[in-house]
Amino acid sequence: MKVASTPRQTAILRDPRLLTLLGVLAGLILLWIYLNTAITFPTFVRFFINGLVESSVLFLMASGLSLIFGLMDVVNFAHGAIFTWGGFAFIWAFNLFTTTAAEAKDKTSPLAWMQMGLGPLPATALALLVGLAVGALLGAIIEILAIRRLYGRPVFQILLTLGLVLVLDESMRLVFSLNSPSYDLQSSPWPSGNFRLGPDISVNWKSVAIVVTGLVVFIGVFWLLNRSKVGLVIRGGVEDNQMVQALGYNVKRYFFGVFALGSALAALGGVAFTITSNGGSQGMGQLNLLTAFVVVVIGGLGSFSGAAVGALLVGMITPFIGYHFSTIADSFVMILLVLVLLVRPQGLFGGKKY
Amino acid sequence: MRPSNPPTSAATPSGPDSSPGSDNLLVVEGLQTYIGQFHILQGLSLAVPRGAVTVLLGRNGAGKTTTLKTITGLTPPKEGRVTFDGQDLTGQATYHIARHGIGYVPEDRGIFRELTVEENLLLAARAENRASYRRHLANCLDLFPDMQRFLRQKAGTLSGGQQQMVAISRGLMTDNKLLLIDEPSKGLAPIVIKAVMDALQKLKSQITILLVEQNFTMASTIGDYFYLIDDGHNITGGPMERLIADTELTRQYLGVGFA
Amino acid sequence: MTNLNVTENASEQTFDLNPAARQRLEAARQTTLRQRGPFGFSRAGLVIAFAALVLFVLPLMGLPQTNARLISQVLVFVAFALSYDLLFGFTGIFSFGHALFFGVGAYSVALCSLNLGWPMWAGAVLGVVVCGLLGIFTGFVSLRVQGVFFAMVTLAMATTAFSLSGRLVDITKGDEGLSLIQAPDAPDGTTVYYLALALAVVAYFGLSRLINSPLGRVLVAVRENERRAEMVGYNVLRYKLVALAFSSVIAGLAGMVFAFRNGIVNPGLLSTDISLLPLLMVILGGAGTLYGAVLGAVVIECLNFILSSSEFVNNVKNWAVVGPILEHWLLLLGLIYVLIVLFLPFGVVGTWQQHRQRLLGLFKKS
Amino acid sequence: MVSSQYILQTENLSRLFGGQVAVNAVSLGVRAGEFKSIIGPNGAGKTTLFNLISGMLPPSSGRIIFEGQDITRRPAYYRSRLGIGRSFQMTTIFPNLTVLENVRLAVQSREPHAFNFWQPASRFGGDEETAFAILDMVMLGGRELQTAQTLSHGDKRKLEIGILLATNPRLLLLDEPTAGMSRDDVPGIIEVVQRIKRAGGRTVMLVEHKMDMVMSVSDSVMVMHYGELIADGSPQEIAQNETVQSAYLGGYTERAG
Repeated sequence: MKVASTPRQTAILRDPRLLTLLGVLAGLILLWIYLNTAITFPTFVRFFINGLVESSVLFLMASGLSLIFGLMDVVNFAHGAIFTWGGFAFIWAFNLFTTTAAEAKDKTSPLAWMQMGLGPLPATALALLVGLAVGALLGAIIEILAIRRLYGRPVFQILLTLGLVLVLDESMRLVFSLNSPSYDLQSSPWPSGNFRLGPDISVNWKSVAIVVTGLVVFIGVFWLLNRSKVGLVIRGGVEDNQMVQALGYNVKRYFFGVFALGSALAALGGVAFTITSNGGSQGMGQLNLLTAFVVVVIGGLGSFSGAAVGALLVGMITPFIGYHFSTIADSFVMILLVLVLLVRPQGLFGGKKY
Repeated sequence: MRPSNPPTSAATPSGPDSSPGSDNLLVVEGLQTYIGQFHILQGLSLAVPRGAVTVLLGRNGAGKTTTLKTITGLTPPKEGRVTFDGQDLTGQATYHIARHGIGYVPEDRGIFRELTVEENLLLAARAENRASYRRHLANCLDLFPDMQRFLRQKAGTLSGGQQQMVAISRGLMTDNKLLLIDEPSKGLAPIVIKAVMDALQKLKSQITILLVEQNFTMASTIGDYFYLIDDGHNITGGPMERLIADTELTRQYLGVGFA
Repeated sequence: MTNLNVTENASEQTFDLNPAARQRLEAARQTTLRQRGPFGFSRAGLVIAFAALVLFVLPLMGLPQTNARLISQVLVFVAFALSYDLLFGFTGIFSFGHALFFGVGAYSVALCSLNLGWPMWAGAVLGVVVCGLLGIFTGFVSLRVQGVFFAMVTLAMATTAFSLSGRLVDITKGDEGLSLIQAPDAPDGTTVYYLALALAVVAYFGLSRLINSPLGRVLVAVRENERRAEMVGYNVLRYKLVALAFSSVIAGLAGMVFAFRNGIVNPGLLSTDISLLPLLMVILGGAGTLYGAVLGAVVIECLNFILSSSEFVNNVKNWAVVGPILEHWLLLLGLIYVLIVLFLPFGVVGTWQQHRQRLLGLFKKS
Repeated sequence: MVSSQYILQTENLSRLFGGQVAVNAVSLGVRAGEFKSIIGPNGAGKTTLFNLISGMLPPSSGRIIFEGQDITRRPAYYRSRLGIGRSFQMTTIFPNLTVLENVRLAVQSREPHAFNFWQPASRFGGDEETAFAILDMVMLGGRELQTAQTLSHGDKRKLEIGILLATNPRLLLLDEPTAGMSRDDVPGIIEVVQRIKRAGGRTVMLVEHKMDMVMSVSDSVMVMHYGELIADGSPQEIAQNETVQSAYLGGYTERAG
């Protein structure tokens, strides 16, 4: 069977992801030259690191959204609520784990076993797991009870998940019995040391941890999507659901897994956010959700690496643009969204899946 | 691989009421299928003998594609029965049906355009081990030596003929007993159609095939048995020689002419 | 081969109505007439008119101020929900930033009177114009994208207005808000009460006229099947813009009256919560029915007002079982809402309408 | 080659999807008042051709001329107003409105009062009368007050044709009106199409696979294959055309052995 084949055309320089990365770097250098008249080099580095941390938190939130909204086309407004739940569950568990049994007020509580009086680092690690589990569980429940009936019906998804926001936000107050909507992590012995990167530049260990987490998640999910069999089924299922079933896979179960994973990532974002801002607030989820939507849309629906680049772009806006135009920094993100949707609705890497 | 037994005369599908129970791999009885409000299959029955190529013929909109989709469970029937290898598959989920050993090559090929050819095949191989994957891949490459050249290319960048090779290969990556192929000639240039036909000829010795085809030349060349369907029910069926001899029938139901 | 005897006028629309068809047409017209009550009101319209009459005489019989304030708040949100229903329920436009118009209406009055020293009515007139234009502008910008993305763009625009109103401290006094010193209010609050009543009544009857007009029917057609409406020859974008303009003007007016009622205009009027409210109300009551929107607004606002008032919360705390539930009534509301979306997508009124025939049949049998 | 006896002409009309040619340099002319059918095997490009003519898709190259006016770049609603009406393979109606309202809205689209937002629509009684007459013509008389989505599939098709007629098109594009219809519903549709033909005054283009219907109702038949126009003539000529037969029966004429 002789059929002319098209030549392989994978010239690496034509890859839009790489081009955009280069563009971002070039833009930053230009920005630095411009700002150099206004800010010193150490300030620039500080801004840059702040931007990286912001980008990482955004990316964690947006990565879940990218899987659920970008890949599976499910609009989940409750994503922000899961983000908040994750953050609050983390703080709640952290406080429990760091309490010693002796300090505990109520010794008969069924959660008494959690009061192990752990040090800050192991407590953080365990609490992180709790946060992730809570996120995944919420995602699973939402998928089974609601989303499952609504695949392919975006308007109903929005309507329904908006209602879920009410339910989740209100039930969170019930579960964590919060009188004041914020916790303070600083009162707990969190590892808050700095290390010096050079003269006048010191970096917070927390920031390093957040950025590393972001990178690990990016690599992990990228590997899962692109190199594993599960990723293969999901990518195939997104493109042609019926065909994957005809090949013998129970696509529903895979999609369920993706939804739970995406929700766990949202919770992870919430954890990261509470760590960077030393506490949580009721509104943090909704606030970040819109920005995360912007990130996903800018990056391009369905493009996971696009979400990473989008997070980097938007994350850098706050410290840099905010320095000069503090009044419109958050409006700028919205203007960016409108512009992107109008000029390039498919986003930077839109149409290119995963 | 299975020896290609010539089916016994009892297995010969002889019309709308073919008798199941003989050496038929797949028997379909009285299918009524709706898609939304569209009443597509209106009492369709057929039998696919083991080790042969059975061709479904009929005009556009006659219900050929829906027949295949009903067998795979993608459009479950409202009434009727699908029996495969002695097991009742009616109403089962698509992925269950596929695991019984039915491969499906849909119309327009249904390849995953964003995946590479290798990934397409890997996905089709399901959870089988490495050795079995290599064995099946070798078999496919034997059938389509050309495929070696574009294994790592994205399937979406392939030509129609190449995509067809991938689509058929996907059905051969597991030990399927039956391959449902929907209009492999659609949208292909005549010379490519010839190539697909040659490949299907080679395949005949390996697997039972139920083929949907509008191209009568192609159907008559590789088919052993035929079913002629119109308006979602069968008009007639039998050995292919009978249809080739009956030019009146082909003109009326496949060509252009007055009823 | 071909019949070419086509005259120039052959394509003129000439359909003769045969006698049988004419009879059916007349019968159909009679039925429609009979469904309307006295003065051409529909049954729902009669109920609304009666309610409005009661509300009109209520202050004359001495209405406590708290109740007057509650009722005027409810009426403001009735108008707001109605304006949203025109978009969502009738035209099928899924906006997620309706607070934009509500807040901009309120801010235009406040800014004009405080910063420019204009009289209230002049600010209100300007506010109407601004809201109308803003509605059309929003449409021009965001109607180029569909569905979810449209919702996102409108959300982004409302959020931008929200954050600007908080940040532009020199003009808006930021989160502190602008006080309307000369708000048109008699000591007992009746002026605002009557303003709100007038707005709600005008919105209801104005919109029900609009819905039954040729233009309104086209809007419904756009909701039902946009592509078909386009193929029939309607310029869908233009009709959507008209719907947006009407809707934003009514929403802006509601915002103004709300500002008068509260005596203060702050960024909270532009928040996502305000955008969410009319959606909740319309879904609860039933999208695409005006009285559904009214019902949803009345139920949610009354509950909100009663359940979040401090006296009530303090009283209820000690109740067994019911107490904790009522304390978290938003949770309950959310659950009810979710169940409605899942199982009664046409809202309470819509579902009632669908099943009315069957239910009435049941009653008659027994 | 602009000739006034053609109501519709296309010149080298092409449409590509990705790299594939769906419609390949089609030049056709439809005479005013003619009933012309388009047939061809699966994937021949018939629906794409309709999409190009009705404005649902922009062409990759070529021109479309309707009554002497170049409409190649005109939007769909504009073409509808010019007098090109089209039905879809998947029925598209306004599901939650009454049958009468479906047609009345289409009648109204041609009236200057369509933008009136104050007077009740029922004041413009002429719209209703026309709608009733049209519903009679498409054999839906007596169902005027039923909700459109409760109609049977066949009746929905008739309603769609009624909506089309209400926009008073001079050129009617019917895309497989009998597709997916149960056998009992087909004669009704054929009768409606026959009535339109008998009423005269309209040019009709029909895509259809039911050969007996095509052959009995058409003045002329056009055959498409691989996106190209391969034959155009009277039903008899087409039935006897060997190229057409082989196009239907197989991609190439000699049998492979």
